[in-house]
Amino acid sequence: MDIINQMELKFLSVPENEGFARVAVSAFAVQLNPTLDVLADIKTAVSEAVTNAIVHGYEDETGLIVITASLRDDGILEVSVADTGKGIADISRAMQPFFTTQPEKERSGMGFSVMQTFMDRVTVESALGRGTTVRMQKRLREA
Amino acid sequence: MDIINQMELKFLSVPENEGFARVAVSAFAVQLNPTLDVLADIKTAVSEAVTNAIVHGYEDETGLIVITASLRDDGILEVSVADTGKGIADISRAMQPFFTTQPEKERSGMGFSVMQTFMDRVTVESALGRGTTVRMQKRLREA
Amino acid sequence: MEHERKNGTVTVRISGELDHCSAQSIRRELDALIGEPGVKTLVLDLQDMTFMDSSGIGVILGRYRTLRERGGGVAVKNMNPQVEKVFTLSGMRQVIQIL
Amino acid sequence: MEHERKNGTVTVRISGELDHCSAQSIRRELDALIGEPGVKTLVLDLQDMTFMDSSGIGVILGRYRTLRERGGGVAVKNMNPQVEKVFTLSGMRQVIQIL
Ligand SMILES: Nc1ncnc2c1ncn2[C@@H]1O[C@H](COP(=O)(O)OP(=O)(O)O)[C@@H](O)[C@H]1O
Ligand SMILES: Nc1ncnc2c1ncn2[C@@H]1O[C@H](COP(=O)(O)OP(=O)(O)O)[C@@H](O)[C@H]1O
Repeated sequence: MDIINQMELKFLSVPENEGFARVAVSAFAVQLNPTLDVLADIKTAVSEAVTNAIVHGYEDETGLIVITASLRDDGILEVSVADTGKGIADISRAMQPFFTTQPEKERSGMGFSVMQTFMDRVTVESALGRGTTVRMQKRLREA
Repeated sequence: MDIINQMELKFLSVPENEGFARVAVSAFAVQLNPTLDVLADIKTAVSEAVTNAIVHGYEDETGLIVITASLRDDGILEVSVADTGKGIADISRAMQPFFTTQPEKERSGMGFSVMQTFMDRVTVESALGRGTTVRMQKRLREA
Repeated sequence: MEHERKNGTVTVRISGELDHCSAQSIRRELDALIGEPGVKTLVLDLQDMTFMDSSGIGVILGRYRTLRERGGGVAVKNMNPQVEKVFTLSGMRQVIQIL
Repeated sequence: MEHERKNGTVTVRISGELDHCSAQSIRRELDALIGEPGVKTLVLDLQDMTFMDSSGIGVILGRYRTLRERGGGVAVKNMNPQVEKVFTLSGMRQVIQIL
């Protein structure tokens, strides 16, 4: 299994970059000719991960978000979204549907559930005070 | 004059990334609400600079291309496209309309002319064996 | 946002993308509309909404809670497949009517 | 690529984006079409071409050179404003007819 294309995208954690980030990842993924539904799934999952970095990772500060994406020759897209913000204390609790630490801001607690439903695989690595990295995979076409 | 948003994009110098790169920069610029014509100009100029890095900078090798983009609070977009490829011996000659070192590959020699016409400002920095950086500016809206 | 009022029902057409970035202004506009006296039901026409993530769920559920207290509710119509997927996943079908 | 032949003229509809990445396959298809005996004129219908940079200029001028030697030429039609801007800038109006 080889990587046929790769990119890294760094940007400020401002809400205006949510749209930018999901369009960029989708424009990268499109070269393997996925269906429009698959592209919409990827956009949605990336939007959730980037929003979480902005809203939870950096809260009211501005930090850097780093996205990496690779296309593998077996037709799989790998995407990671990383922040160096406040981190998650209890990852499995955070990933439960409807769990949110910001109900007062009308967060629904469904971000991780959307990522898990829309992508084939989601793993989260996080350390308090050091940040969070979400890694996701999605099959774009049969190998 | 302050920078209100910023991004950096690194990717492999493969032709499939020409479309990706211009869409990414355009998705970044769109947050200042430029006209569709202005966005088309930016896409075209970025496409020229990225193609040059692939075709001339790295020729038949694969290297890294780095794009940076900033939005300034006076309504100006700054974009740079950099490679660490073979560099340009004579920049002012390279920028002349119709000058190309690859006529056999049907390059038109109009890449720099397109960048200069479509953007408000273009500067080129290059060193033989070390690479080339093209910096461009475009006004997205009145300050 | 285009909107139309008929008796106690306001129908609002949301266009574009509903993410965390756009949520705040959309929330404000919706709250102004349902804040008018006598409004009990909010109908969201999502025909021209091209994208929605879970931030949209928060916005819809928030308006639902407000209107529920007045004995009203929220309904949606004309969702595209992507929006419907997020909607269904969040269990919103149990409280939000689809027209 | 959709195309149509009438006497010595082939009309080809190019859709999508014409950049350095797509240039090679478009060049190959065009050369196959103008390689047929008796073809003198190539008409490019750019109605569905959404993007073109200077790599497209190279492709068009290359076909022009081939056909020029046979006493023919190239014409284009239905350019969108972005494509027309690149076209005009390159001085192509002097050799390529716009229909
Ligand atoms: N990047 C992150 N940094 C810190 N905390 C996070 C991050 N992503 C998620 N979390 C935590 O996980 C919780 C659940 O996330 P999620 O399922 O996306 O729901 P929501 O964003 O609506 O709260 C968040 O409320 C937050 O406490
Ligand atoms: N990134 C680069 N690295 C090395 N050489 C370059 C680079 N960009 C441009 N050049 C040189 O400048 C010349 C003119 O470039 P340009 O005007 O874009 O026309 P074209 O790409 O059609 O040749 C090229 O033929 C090449 O010799």
